[in-house]
Amino acid sequence: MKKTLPFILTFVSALTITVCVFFDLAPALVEEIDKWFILSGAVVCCIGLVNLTTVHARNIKRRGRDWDLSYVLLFITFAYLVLGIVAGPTHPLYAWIFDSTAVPLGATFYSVLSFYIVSAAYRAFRAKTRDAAILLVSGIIVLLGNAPIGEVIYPGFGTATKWIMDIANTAAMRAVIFGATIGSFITAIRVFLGIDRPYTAAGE
Amino acid sequence: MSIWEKLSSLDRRYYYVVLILVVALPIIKPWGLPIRVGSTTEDFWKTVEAVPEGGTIALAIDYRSDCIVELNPQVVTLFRQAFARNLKIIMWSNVDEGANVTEPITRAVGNEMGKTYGVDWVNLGYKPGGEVTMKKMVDNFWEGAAYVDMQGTPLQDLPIMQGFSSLRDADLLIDMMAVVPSPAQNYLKMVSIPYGIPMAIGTTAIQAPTEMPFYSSGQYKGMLAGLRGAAEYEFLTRNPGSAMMGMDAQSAAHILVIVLIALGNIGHMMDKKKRAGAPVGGGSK
Amino acid sequence: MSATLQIWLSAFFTIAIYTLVLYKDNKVFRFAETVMIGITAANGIVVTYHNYIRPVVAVDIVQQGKYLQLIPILIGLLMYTRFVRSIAWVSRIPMGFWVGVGAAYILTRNPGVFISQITASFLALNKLNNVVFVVGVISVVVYFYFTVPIRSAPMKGMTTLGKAFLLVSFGATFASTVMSRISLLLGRLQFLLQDWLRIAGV
Amino acid sequence: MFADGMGVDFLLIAFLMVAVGYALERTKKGLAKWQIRKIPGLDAIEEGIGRATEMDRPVFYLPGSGGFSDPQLLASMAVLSEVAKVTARYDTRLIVCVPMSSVYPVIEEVVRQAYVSEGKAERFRAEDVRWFSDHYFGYAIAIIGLMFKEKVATNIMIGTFAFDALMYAEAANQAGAIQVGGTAATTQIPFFVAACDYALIGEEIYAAAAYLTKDPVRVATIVAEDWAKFLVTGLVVLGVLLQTAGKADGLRNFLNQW
Repeated sequence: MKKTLPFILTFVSALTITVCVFFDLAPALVEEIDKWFILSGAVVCCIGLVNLTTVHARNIKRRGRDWDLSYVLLFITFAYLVLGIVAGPTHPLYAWIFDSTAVPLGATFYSVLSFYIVSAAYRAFRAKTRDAAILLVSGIIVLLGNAPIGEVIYPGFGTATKWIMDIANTAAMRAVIFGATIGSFITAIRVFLGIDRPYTAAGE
Repeated sequence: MSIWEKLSSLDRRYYYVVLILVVALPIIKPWGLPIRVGSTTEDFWKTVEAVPEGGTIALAIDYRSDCIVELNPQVVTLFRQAFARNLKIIMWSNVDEGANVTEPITRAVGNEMGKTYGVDWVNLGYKPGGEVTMKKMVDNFWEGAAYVDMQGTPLQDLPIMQGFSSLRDADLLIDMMAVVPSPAQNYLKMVSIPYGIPMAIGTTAIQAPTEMPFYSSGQYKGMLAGLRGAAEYEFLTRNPGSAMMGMDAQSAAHILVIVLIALGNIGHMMDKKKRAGAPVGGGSK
Repeated sequence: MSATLQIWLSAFFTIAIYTLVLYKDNKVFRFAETVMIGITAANGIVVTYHNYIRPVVAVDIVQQGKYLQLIPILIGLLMYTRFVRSIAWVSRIPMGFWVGVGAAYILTRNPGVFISQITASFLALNKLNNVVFVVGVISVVVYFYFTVPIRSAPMKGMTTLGKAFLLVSFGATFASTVMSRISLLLGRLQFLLQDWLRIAGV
Repeated sequence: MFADGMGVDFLLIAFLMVAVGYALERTKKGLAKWQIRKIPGLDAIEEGIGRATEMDRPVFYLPGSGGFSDPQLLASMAVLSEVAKVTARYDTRLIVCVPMSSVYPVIEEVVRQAYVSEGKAERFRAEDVRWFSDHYFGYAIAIIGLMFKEKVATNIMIGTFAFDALMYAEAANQAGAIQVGGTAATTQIPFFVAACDYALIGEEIYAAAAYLTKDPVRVATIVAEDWAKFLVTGLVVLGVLLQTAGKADGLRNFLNQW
């Protein structure tokens, strides 16, 4: 029951859609399954919140690292949630808070990586192997070709970059896409046939 | 200790300060280097130009606040190009933050160009469900969009939505995206290939190489790649903005990275030469 | 006033994140991170509720009386059983359904993309670039053959070539990633210098 | 019979289903002698552990940030199991840094089992399987700190990596470690190639897991995937030849439209 019921659902939904789409049968049935998929997925939107709340409530109770910030987190999350549910996502105050916090924070967060790139450029990106050497040469050409200054120094950088992007990169990436797509087919088949049951990790 | 080793053991913050200076100086005082427009951007521009006057662009916003620097100028310039030609834009987001981050910037362009929300453009907000929702938007757009725009206005009250019942009614589908797995490839798979809807994309520099095969095969009619793509697009539409102004700083930072890679490798080779005579083993790199 | 406050708040959060690298891991950074996690977690629910769940319930179920739509809502709600250990297995039911639908669309819709990429590679060998391109595609595919031993000369040649194409391509990705990260920093410095400190031309 | 243009799509999937079924049947019964070729980076792992033993410094293993539904994590766990067996044999200290708390207990069990199977259960140190924080930068920075503190000699990273790939690779390099990195995340492979001594590229990590475990499902998957790759190669070669002769339209239309 615990393992079979979910698999039956997997098998039935996969089989129905696969057969209907391939043989153009019962489009209304497929559309209904689509709707169920979207709607059932949408109501899961609070799962992250439940998770976050349990983790941080536990942290507060145990006086773990940054437990004071756990209080802050729970307060901000629930206060903003209530505001949003009551007023809606386009309410001026709601939007103002979003634009003053989430936007600058999100935009800044990964820009930190540019610092790591600069120190790694000197200390880690070494042509220790022939492979690394090829990669770095190609990388430097593209770096020059993609910045306006590269073409000011030597117009050939633009042409070389275009060649690398359009020919070498596209050829290699297309082959990588072939491999990845084949991988996705085989994984889907394994799920379909019940060889893989990715959901069994839940609730073990 | 050689100069190379000294450089290598420097506190990493010295590198960081240099980076900040190198990027900040051209922002304060730009050099005004010329920008050459690449074919991916030109094709994007041409594809939008080819939409008949009064036509509709369906625009999926699939990025979060972490990529606004690269994607926002692309969206803003698209709005300018489309509005200048009286095209309509119906946009929504398959990523939860997408609608939030584009709402203020698109409204600013709309107001500035004297366009009316609900008539010339609409923001339908976040529509969950990923690729299945994409398919739903072909089968029944209103159902896929849950019958309302971002503010909760029913679609029947929005003039722009009248007669738009499927993505097939759009003249062009554009995906502005910066998440993994690629929503653009999902639009290709669920919408563009099966129903023959023409499609173009805007993305970050990071994702451009992986999307290239689909541009090369003609399945993406055009592609904006990163801040450089945005700058080229601003240049083509004669709307200089943050992307064009950033290009000099981008150049400066690239030169810095290249110089550091070169120095690092020279130092590495020098050290190796010096050690070539010494007994093998034990030496750390 | 509110615009000015917004700029100052944004500047504060931007600098707070940079203290991580310019100073070290610290409480101000972690506070900023906390704010981001809280706001984005709440926003995810708010937009899903207002832009999807509420209107679908209002139109489909209340207005049009499609009560069958209550079933998917219930199926989705079963996911929350994972927080109760004794009935956590129930959460596999919705997962089983989603996995099935996902697999079905991979099997039915990915072949279209796959085949169109194959036919896009049918290039006439009448231009040098076409020859290079075709050799590139094939040699990289061959590089990822795992059941063919690399003993014969043609296999050795193809895999070496395939690896070289991959490396050149990764060079492009490397550069693109560097570009993207630099652009992000650039965007934040533009904000700090132009909008906040106003020391750069706008 | 078929929906518009779905005939070839159906045949492709039918071919793959048969291929998977057949390959699995043969491997399970032990009938087939399919050899998965050795992945070069794997030799480097053993070499690296040997070096750590000589230097009396620890080996780091990072399984990436994937969850249980991530095939890269599953492949990484297979490699980790082998790595742990070798460190158990050599009595070398192995430090495993797990980014996600949900994955932590399973990873710990993988390492423990490996030590038990080598008859070295008493050498297993539970405190060396570490978890720091579920926050992105939080765990990345903690791991970097630990690499310097423990003077990592060999750093092995296999699995899903994002922005953090670069941070570990730089730190371990700075600490003087030999590094082996492997991931299927296309945007991060370049950083592993540029900063590591050996890199496993893309699908090589799955092949490595199949090679190490000899698990029938894994092996059969690799075999069936290879057959599909043969098919792709054949079609591309055929199409290119026809196109060069100016006669590819028939094949192209058949594949795209039938």
